[in-house]
Amino acid sequence: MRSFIMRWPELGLGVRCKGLDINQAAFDIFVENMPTKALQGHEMVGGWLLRDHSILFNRKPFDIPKVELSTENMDQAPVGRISFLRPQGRGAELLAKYDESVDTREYIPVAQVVPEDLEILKKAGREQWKATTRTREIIFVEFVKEDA
Amino acid sequence: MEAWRVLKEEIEAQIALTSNQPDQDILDVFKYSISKLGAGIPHDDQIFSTWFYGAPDVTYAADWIYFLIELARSGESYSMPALHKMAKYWFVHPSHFGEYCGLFQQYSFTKRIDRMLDTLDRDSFIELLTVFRSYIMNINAWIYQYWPWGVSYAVPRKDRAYYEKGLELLSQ
Amino acid sequence: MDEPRFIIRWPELNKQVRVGPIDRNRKLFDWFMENLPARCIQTTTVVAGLSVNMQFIRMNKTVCDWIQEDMELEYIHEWPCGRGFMFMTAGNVAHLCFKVDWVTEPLAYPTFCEVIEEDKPILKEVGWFFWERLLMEKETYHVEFIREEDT
Amino acid sequence: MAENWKMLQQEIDAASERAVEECPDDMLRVFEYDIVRTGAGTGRLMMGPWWEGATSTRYLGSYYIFNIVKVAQDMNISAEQIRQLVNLMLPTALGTVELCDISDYARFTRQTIDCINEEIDDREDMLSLLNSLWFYGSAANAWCQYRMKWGIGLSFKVNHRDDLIYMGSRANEAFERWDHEKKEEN
Repeated sequence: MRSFIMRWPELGLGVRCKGLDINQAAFDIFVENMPTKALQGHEMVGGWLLRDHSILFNRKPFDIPKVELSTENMDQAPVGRISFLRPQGRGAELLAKYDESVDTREYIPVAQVVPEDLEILKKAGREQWKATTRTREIIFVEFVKEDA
Repeated sequence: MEAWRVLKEEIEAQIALTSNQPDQDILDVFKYSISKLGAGIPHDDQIFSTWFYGAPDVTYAADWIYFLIELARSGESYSMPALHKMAKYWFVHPSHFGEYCGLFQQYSFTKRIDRMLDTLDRDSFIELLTVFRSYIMNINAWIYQYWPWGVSYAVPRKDRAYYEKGLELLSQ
Repeated sequence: MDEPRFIIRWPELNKQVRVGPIDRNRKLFDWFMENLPARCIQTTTVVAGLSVNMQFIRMNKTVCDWIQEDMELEYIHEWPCGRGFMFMTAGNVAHLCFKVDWVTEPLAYPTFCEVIEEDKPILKEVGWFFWERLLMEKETYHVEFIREEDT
Repeated sequence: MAENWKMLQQEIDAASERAVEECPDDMLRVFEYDIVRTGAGTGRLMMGPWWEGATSTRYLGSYYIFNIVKVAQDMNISAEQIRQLVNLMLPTALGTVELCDISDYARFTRQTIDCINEEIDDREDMLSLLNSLWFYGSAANAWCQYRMKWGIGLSFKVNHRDDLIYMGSRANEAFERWDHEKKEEN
């Protein structure tokens, strides 16, 4: 199963993310667009989720019809889940659940942080929360393929 | 080169810029509280209401364009004249307010898209709006970066115990 | 024969103003009159410059059959205080605003009526009163629309 | 089977009449008393439910339903197209309205979508129900706007030319930001 690395150079942190048995075509398109980078943000209503408001598909556009993508409510997803929101053409939003969430909205799961990196993910989440709500420090997230 | 392709390239350049840093409009309005056309000034000279109402025209413009692309891709159920008109209703008309709030770059792109809408066939409509959506999503990311979330550390969510204690304190 | 007018009344303040048609969009004025009396809550704008804002007025008798963009439009920052315009109006729901004081928003809207000169000071007084209440007290204030002939 | 959608419409219209008179509980709860029964508001910060709750309420009504009613009138779109627009556009904003505990408006919207999908085929009936929901949505939007804590804004003053000129002139006196933020931010 292919995987990628999600990392935050400003924080010196990174986690490994593996594909799922669903939405594999979406995972493949995301990996095909790597390396890619985005401004890291945070979810402000639904709970402890890292949120990238703008992920770009600069190499291969996202062309999977909405009806062919399975969805799940974020409050039902396991910690470590990586999900898309409204993927289409050149962009999507991306969320990473790093702790509890009450978010009953629908997202498109595409990857899962490996269990051994969940604590690192939570640390990144807490750092971003402080940046978003207090320090306004600018933190970027990078996604790079991880060759087997 | 066709006009829409020239515009698309200019939008691509702004996508590249805003993938790494906030653009001028974001810094002016959301970081440094500058009201360039007077938004908010008659209302006690404050910028908060401009943020509160100006920013969502960015956030939701990305959604409206997502919908318009989905409709354009859903075969012939919507003719091009119908899609052109819906584009005006859904994202062009609401965008005037965005310019007034200080998001000049986005609105200058919107006006140019509006002027060439009638010349766009299905593919160029989808391609141009797809790139424009990515630009708007970048701008939206920076708005969320500079939004004054912290102010509600002073106004957290409250529960029953909070109000019960309040009643107790009130009745002493 | 005098032009028909409607009254805007703020019952909780016991204040009212008289409103007549202007030289444009008479169709909107007649449609609005046709659907009176009506009632709504009173709020204000918060960005553009002060207007009193009546955001959901039920037009019970006849449906809106016009499109805002097709109407004659004016730039709000240029037209006189006391002039009224329709904003997001469709179906049986009217959204009405009246410019109260200095506005910086350079957008165009379909104007269709105006408070008579004599009553404009009342509009200014109540307009700023509602802005103050919006900042903290937030009591509920209603606004009523009645045809002058029915009073 | 009594048509559910007519009972739903009556319920929405009754709620609308009450909203003409006084502030619905949904808006009092979220915007006055800082209560969000869904637990939404990350880290208990109310700014998310306030801003995204008020915004999704406004856009659900004032851009989606309003524009659907408008294009139905202006472009004479079919019942099937109305159904397509409703299913494509409403759920997105509805999810946030619901999560922010603006519960009546969320329920009315969800039930309207269900009726349009499962019960109503007549175009005029669809528009009649959407009209009622649009009226209630306009009321909800007005109350969100009225109840939002605008007083906060009084502490966020606009920076005018003289402010910026002064600040620029004093830049060298300012304590430097933490080192790791020195990078390319212009």
